[in-house]
Amino acid sequence: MSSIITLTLPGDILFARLASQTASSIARLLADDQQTETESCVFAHAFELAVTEAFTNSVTHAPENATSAMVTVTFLFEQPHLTVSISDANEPFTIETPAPDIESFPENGFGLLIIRKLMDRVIYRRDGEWNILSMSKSL
Amino acid sequence: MIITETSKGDIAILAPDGKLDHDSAPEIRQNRSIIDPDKMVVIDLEKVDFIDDSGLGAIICALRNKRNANGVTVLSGMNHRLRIIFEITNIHKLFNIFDDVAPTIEYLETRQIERT
Amino acid sequence: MNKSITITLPGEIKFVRFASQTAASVATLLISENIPESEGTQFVHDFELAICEAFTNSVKHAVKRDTLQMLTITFEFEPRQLTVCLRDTNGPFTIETPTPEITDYPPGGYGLMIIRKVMDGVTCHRDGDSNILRMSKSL
Amino acid sequence: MTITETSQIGIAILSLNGTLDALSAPDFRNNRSVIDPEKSVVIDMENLDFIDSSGIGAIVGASRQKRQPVGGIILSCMNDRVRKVFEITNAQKLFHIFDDTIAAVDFAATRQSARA
Amino acid sequence: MKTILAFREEEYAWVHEAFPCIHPLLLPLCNKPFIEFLIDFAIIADSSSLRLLCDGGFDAVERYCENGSRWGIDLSYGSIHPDDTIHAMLGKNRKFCGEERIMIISGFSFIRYDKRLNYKSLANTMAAGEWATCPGGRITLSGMPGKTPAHWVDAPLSLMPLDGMASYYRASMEALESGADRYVLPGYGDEPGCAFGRNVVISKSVEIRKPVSIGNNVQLLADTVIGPSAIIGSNVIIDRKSSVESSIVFDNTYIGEHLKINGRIASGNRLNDPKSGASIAMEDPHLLSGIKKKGVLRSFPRKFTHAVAALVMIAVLFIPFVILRSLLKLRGQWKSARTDFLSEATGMTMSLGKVELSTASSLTSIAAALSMDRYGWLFRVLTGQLALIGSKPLPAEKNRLEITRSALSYRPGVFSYAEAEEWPSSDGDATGGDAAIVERFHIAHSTPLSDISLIIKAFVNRFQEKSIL
Repeated sequence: MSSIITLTLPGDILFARLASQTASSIARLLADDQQTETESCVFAHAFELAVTEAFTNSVTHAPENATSAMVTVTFLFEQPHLTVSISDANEPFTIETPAPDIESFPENGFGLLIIRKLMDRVIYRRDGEWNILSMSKSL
Repeated sequence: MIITETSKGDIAILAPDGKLDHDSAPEIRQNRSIIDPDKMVVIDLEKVDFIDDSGLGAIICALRNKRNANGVTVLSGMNHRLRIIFEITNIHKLFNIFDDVAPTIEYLETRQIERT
Repeated sequence: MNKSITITLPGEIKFVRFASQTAASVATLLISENIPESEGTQFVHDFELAICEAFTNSVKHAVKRDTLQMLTITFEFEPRQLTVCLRDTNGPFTIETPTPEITDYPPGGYGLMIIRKVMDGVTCHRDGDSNILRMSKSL
Repeated sequence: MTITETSQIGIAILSLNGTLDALSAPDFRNNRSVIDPEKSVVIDMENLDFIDSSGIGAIVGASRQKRQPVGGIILSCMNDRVRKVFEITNAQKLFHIFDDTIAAVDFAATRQSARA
Repeated sequence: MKTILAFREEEYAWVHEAFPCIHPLLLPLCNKPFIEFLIDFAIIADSSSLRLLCDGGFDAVERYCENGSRWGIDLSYGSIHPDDTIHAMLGKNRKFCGEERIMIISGFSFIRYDKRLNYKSLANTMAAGEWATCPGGRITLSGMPGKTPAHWVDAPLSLMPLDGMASYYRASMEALESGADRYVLPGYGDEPGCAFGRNVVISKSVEIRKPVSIGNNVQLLADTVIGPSAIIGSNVIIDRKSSVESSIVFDNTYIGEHLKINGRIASGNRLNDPKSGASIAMEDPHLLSGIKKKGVLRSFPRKFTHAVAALVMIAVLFIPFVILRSLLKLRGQWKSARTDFLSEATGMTMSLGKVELSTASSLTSIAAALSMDRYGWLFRVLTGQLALIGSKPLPAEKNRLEITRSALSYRPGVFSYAEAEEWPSSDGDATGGDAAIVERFHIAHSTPLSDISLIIKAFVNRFQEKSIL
């Protein structure tokens, strides 16, 4: 049984918390019956953090005057994988950025690193003028 | 997110409570003890249940503000979730991390005696 | 800042809590400091209840078909007002259902009555083969 | 929603914890004590933080199956938020509502012995 | 000590017919809602927490009283059955009562007390049982009394049932006449027997005869006589040469010219005679007066002056309009959406471009100060669809259509009389809210010439209000 949930938000940092909360409650809702409490907590936290990072990146990299740019967060659940994809209309980017060099006390740039480590699979693709970052993890 | 600040001797102990993300990170960055390059600071993360890229950035900027390594910023009381994030990003290499505030204070007090 | 958020999700009763909690967290975004605390919480509670009733009605009245019905919830922000619309593909219905007498308490009958009570303005119109239930409340 | 059931002097006490809506209403409806028409039931709503019309419908439906309609189901410890939804639907007219579970149980017991 | 206030819906069912849109427990007695008199008495009798019980719903009462913090007490709510005895009520509220002594005030009745007397020791030491009764109302004390005091002090206490318009009228007059020394009454007055609210405008040649209580936002125009024994609510206008004596005027009521109100209760458009219970409804839902027929609104001189004034404004504001509009459009801050408004012909609507100046910036506040967002509407004055000054245009929604049918004097305008008067602009629509009162009054009275001065005043007010943004 597969279910799809899509969430379209304005690209504004105000909505980061809403996006990550939605991700966490969907992850917990869909995973509920097959997991122990701690497993479903870890599963939900992974999506909460992954969506926060991806959404914040979309917002911070949005061009200056794009006040009305929208970000779409889509959840696709096909037992046992949950895939969340974030799409925005920013410039293309790559996810192969090297992990920040810790000695230089980097103050940002951990986002993609965290996503790659927390999620089983992370795919970036360009569809027309849309970036689509798909991240999936299985129960 | 609310930060309760206490001090022991001239060591400042910051205890943020809640989520350390884009909204709350500035509160850490603009905190007086974090900015003061000579102030010894302990950040007690026990009540932090969520940290993201901007939260990590705020903590690293605390370290960056210190004049030299021994203006040490030390972390304590991290829960399991945070520990994974620190390990993923290798940030744990930059900090002295204790599982409780008390041992952290002792460690700092010994460092203080060495320095003076 | 008039912005909007859209969520599309399957019309399954399993998502009723998720939909209500999302409505509550969207409503919380409007609560700024200068709004008295009790009024703020009441505003959030009213939206949680209104969406819960609307979502439940849409799921309950769904025509039994093999393919699952998708529901769309849209939130429209104005400075001191939030409007939420629920679009479903059920048969037409009117919101002027008579208030049921308490003694013969029909299971569905009370939903719309509650929505009309907790929301300022409630309208419903047909758009093609779907209903759009529009509820708004100001602070 | 979770239901913890205890009983005192022959009266069943169901404490509801969480939300009572269309999703959780079936667990309440299929509870043994709720279904048994002879059994007086006190519903302790202290930890019930959300109810909607399906939840109220479930409770009203249950009370209608009791042989003694008004005394069959007695409610206690309703918070303001739940009370307001009862008032919107006028359902509070169908129940005796107590602010203390023990008092509700005593009331149910006296009604039951009076009837027996 | 704690207090329980218990009511049954059928006790105050009569209020629903007499004063439809007021919750009976909030019925104004003198210048305070009924429930506050009971709360005051409970506090005077040493209660710090109160519980309101009723077999119906509370909604408006709960929005008004909330958790009682306004009186520094802890107020909670509960529900009872109509046939519950006092004993049953105490059982249903065992956690609230605990072991304390409880005063139970039941029934819809007015308490005659005197705040200077010591009810506190009496309440704590009297034996359990009835303290005061009247048909349909009772004050009962339960639980163990405290130790009896050295000397016994008596404090008279009696109840008066509120079972209809007549008893309500008597109770209000009693509360007014005994005034602030017996009851806790709001409003300030330089002398006893006179209580005024905020923003009360009294024209010259107005005569006020004590005892009088006047609410907020009240205008008493030339040669009116108020009192003796007059209770005036809030948002009320008493027009020229009218007199109000031993009468009650409810909130949001407009008393027209040359009207003698004596021994009556006036609310909205209904004039009630408390003694006989008769009630006359005026034609317009808001006017207790003979308003001139609507024709006067469309008279040629008025339309002509409005058109000329509109032409002047179009010419004067043309250059700033063109510059500001194009600048704001470039920066995406000028959004215009066609919105349907109610037109003057009842039941019809017209579509106007409603301009939204979105983000607040210096440029948008200048544009708003010069009323640029209404520049497009000036042309509608030339075509006669809009007046230059009239009522605030109402967005057309389903339930609004009936309003224009009943309200004779809805004349949508570019500016509204309420803006000219700088009246507190609750965005109340034509039916409620005080702005409607001002609009009604000016539509009934203004001449083409007075319109011109009001247009300028409205424009200037809007200029000041917007430019301080």
